Amino acid sequence: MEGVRMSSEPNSSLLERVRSPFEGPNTLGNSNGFWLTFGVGVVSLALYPVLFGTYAAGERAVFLVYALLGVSLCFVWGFCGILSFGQVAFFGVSGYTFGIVGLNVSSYTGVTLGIVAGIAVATLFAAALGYFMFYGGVRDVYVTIITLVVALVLKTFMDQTAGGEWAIGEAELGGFNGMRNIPNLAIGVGDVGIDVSRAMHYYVALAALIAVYLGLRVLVNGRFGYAMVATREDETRTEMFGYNTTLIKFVTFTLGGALAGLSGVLYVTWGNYIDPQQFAITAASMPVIWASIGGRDSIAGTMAAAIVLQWIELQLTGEWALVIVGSLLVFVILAMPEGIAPRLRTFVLDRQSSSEPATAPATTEEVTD
Amino acid sequence: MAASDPTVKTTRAVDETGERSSRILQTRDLHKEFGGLTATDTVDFAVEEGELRCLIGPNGAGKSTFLNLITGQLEPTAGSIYYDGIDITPLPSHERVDRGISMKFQVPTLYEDLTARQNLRIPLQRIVDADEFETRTRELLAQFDLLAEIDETPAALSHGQQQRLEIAMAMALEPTLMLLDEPVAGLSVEETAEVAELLRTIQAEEGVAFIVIEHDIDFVETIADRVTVLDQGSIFTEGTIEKVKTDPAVRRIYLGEER
Amino acid sequence: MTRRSISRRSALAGGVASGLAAIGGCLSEGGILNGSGGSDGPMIGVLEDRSGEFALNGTAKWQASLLAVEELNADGGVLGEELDVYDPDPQSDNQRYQELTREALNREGVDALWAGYSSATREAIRPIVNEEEQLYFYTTQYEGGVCDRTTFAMGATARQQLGAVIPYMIEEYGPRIYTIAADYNFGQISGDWVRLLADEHDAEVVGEEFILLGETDFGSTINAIQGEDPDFIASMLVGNGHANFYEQRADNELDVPMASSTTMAQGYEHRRLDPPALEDMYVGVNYMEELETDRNAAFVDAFYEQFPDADYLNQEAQNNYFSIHMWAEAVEAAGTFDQETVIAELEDGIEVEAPEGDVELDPETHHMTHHMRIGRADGEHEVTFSDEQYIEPSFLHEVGCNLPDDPEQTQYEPDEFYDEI
Amino acid sequence: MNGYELLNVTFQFLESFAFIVLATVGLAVIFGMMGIINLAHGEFILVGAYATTLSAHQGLPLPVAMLVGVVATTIFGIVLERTIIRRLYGRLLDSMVATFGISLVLVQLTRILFGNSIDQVSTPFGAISYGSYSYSLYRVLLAGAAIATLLVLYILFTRTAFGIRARATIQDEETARSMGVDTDRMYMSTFAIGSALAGLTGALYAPARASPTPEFGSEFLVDAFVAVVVGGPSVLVGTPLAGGFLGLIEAFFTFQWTQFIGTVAMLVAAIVMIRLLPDGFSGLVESVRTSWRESE
Repeated sequence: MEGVRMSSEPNSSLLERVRSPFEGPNTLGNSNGFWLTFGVGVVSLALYPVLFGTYAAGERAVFLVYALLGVSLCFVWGFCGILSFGQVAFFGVSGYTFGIVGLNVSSYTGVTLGIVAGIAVATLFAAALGYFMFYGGVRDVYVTIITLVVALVLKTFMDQTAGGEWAIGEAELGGFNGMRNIPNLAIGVGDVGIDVSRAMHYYVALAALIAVYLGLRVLVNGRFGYAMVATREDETRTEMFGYNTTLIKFVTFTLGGALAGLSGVLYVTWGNYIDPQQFAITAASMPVIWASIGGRDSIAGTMAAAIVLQWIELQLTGEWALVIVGSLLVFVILAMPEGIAPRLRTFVLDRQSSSEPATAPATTEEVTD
Repeated sequence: MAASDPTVKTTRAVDETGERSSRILQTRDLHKEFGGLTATDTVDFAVEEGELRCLIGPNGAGKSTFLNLITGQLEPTAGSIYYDGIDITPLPSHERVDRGISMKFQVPTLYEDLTARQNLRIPLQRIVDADEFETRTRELLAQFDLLAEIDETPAALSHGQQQRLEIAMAMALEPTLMLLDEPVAGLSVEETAEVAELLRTIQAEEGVAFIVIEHDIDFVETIADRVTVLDQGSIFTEGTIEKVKTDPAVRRIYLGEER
Repeated sequence: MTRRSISRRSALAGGVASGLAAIGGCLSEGGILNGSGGSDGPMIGVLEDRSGEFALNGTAKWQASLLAVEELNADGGVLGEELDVYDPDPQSDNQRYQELTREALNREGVDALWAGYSSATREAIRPIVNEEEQLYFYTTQYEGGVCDRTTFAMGATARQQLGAVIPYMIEEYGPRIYTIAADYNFGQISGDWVRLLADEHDAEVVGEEFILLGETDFGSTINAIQGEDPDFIASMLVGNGHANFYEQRADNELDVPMASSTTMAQGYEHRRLDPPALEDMYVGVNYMEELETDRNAAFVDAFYEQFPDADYLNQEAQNNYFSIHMWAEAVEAAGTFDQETVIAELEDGIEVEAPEGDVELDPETHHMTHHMRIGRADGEHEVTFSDEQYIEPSFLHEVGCNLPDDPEQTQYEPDEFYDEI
Repeated sequence: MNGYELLNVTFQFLESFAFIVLATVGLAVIFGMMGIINLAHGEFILVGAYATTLSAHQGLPLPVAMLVGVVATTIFGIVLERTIIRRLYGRLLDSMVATFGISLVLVQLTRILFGNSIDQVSTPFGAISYGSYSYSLYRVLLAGAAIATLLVLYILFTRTAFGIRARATIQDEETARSMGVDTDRMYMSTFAIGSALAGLTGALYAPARASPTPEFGSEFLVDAFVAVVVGGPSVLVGTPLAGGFLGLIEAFFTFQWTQFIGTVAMLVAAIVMIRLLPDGFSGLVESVRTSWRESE
């Protein structure tokens, strides 16, 4: 593992060895301080239901779910340079699929099947769209717009699926009114299983988020991650190192779709409801905004930005709320173009080099919220 | 120098006629048109194993187009490319790279955010296991005199160092044919001499064949086994540098225009 | 209690895994830091859109609700206590509605909830309302059919509105009807009602088009109507995009009269659009600001005194207003804010003096018997009313909805009960 | 299809064409010339529509009110360019986020300042009647306005010194600067033109739409994005071709089935077009053209 690690001095070998697969030049936080902050953040999030109660946790679970959606974009955009407005498409398709399966197959079997089906359909959809685009030579901003248009087509289509003729078995798509009475998250077969709602849903979402975060860190700092970053930086050059960049983009996009699908399942089981608004331009813009603000190549930054921005939006009420949120976006883009997390890192590094080795630099303070 | 490869090939002298059976690359009737305009005109071209060939010609002669056809970045309108006896015309770029063709672009294309070590990892991880990264990286950097810069990002390297790092990255794939597009453009006299020395050494010790596009005729003279002159998309003449240099027709189309 | 939790907390720092196990032990609904949650006195939740797509309809609903609360408090409160309002702006966003509804129910502990303009919103929050068995008032005129133990539908249903206006139009103009309606549950069910009513009155629907919400181009629709040349148009279009139909109808000089359940009384198109866009528009309503009664004049005055910059006092705003007063009366009668007791009190049958007239709650269906009028806009967009009828929510009776005896949480649709559709 | 129905579908095509072209030009100028995707484009249209409507309410004749709409939007665009947009040149994605933020602010500020809607100005000119059918004359004339706008742009960018400097700046900023072009000013002017065009769209549609609300601009957004991409980077070539192509698809499918099918068909056609022509119509035209000129 010599070649993977690069920064820190060789001191505590066990800790280093545990950390090393998660670290590398492709992720921002690679110091003890970062991991300490990360640990504090995770523990704070884990304590939230204890401190604020299961009801509050049940409500806030959606922040984590959307953070996961943000991460799915961060992965394809930040690490492979594919700006997709279509993450909500995979998110929504997965949500509807879960609803259709869950409403038709009763008992725990249905829900468990629904989880698998939701993620599978989202993944296949992303694969089909990715194949269509990348093997067809569509690139850059045109990928962005195709994905946006796909989301809008889904919105237009789902909006008109009202009425009995648009029922799939027991599940009515519901058109503009949306699909309702979608079952809670659960896992099991037949009558034997575990229900996951409220605080448990919160913990499942948190566990999914952390698992995805750590998994992606391993991935982006490994062979595939280097290939992704190389593709992002210079496609032709990377091709001339023998990489099939088309395949790399296709795989990345598909994986991103799968992650968005996972968050879609967690979303519909949170509100037991989904409507075509999830495909609309505003919804489609949200992940892009979280990733831009948090730092598009910082997974933790995107997560933090998603959580904090949703929290701010919920706190702000009254007619000036949207004005403040909008101004905040403009301000952040002008003041810190690369996003908050990279800026914080630069700030921390500067302080470290100017003063003596700092203890516990707060790389992603927002996580603790 | 780390000549770790046990199957080192030796350089072969090239005779005046240039006819040999051991061709690593051969094109047949290679033709490329953009719309109505011909960029590469039915070119038959061959490079021997371990040979260092220079491609010269005035601007717009079709040199870059020709290299792009070999790497697969462009698709030919007609004709075929044989590499190591196999028709590679239908293969995409990355599969040609897998067969041993490596390319260094004219404009520097290092990965800006990555250090020299990480830059090298991108080609290296394709052919060696993770536990060999460090050893191979150090070998290569030592070979290209960049070991001290192992943790530097490209921004901290001199122009010459950047060029050497790029060649090192192309070499990391252990190619049998290297394509270099103007490897010494913008380098100082000393740096140019270093690169020339480096190419000769690689050729001598690892038996790699080269196709080098270059305008600097002194550099060409130092390194080339043979020279091919392209003009208006087709081969104008071929031969040793002495022969080409003294050809009055070449002077007319190429050297005359150069100064 | 607090002390024990703190020691738990320090134990958690040791490791996430053991921490999660520990959390299981001290999870509670309220949490440690959350305090009691909610206000001390009585509180109602008013979630109405003041921004986004439905701001046009929601703003007045919110304003009229505040007016009702103000009046109650000025009058000594409810059960002698001052009434509080929880009223963040849901911004026409259903997900935000879900979050705010949970907030209102679980954190604020509201005693009654008024929320939502569109049916989509109602259906988004109804599962939450049902789960908590929350007393909920939905005040928009709607497609009808909701039979739900804790939900009270204050608006007129499609059956009540169309039942007033369609027979009138058949009588006035003739039997050939062309239906255009928004392409979602509301529009489709309203379309079904038009066909049922046409059938009952020996009329015929000669054309029917469902139009996507937000659509703004009606050139082809107008051509299609001209091709059929109907006696009148039944229009159940919704939202500001669809208001373009009326504008384009005038541009294209299409002068077929129109019957509607959605126009004017909600989005005050007769005020916003330039005449004669709505010439010969007949709408079945239970209330409009223009209603000329003394009781209404006083209501309108009070409203604009409180909100001088308000745009329009619409039908839904009136529904919010009278239903808050009605709820307060029920609480007074019950002598408690306890929701089950208040629901029982409401189900005992209650009558309230609304600006539209005295209206009565139908205990079995939780719907209102409304004074339905036909409002007609002339070439100058002046509105006149005729043909007042007092109409019951009959459809739910026909399907057998009887909530006091048989509590359920369903929405019935007419196509399940009538063969004619 | 009888003659009247043919007229119907023709008018529907003209209306679609006008809508797509007018929704797109402002966005396309800014995107094509400056590489900025202005997500607040709809709100620029909103400014034009509000300025037109409000000044018409003040008693100004409609053409003058429209002029006010265009001028107001232009000034608004210049102010925004000087304060915010100029810091985002060369940062395509950042500019998308920033303009999205601007769009949120503008919509809500409009609501705070002018309420949930303002009263409409009625559509002039009346209707053309044929058989049992009729069509709004103003809507048909909008197609003429769209073509006239494209012609003016064509002349501006190909026949004037400004246009030549602007195109030089777009092709190679460094060289243009070395040749004495004030590129900073060039960008400002281009942005001003894009804003003026958005203002014009708002002004033209203010009387053709139901009463303006703060969401007025969002109605134009989808068509504008789709057409910019199908059209490709060159405004002069791409926009009319995209407008024609998408308008034809929309009108045909709408006529044959319903407006919903028309909308979906248009969006699907756009996706397929991008797949077939990754650089849009202007990329196609460009590659045909360059193939005659150069190769390397």
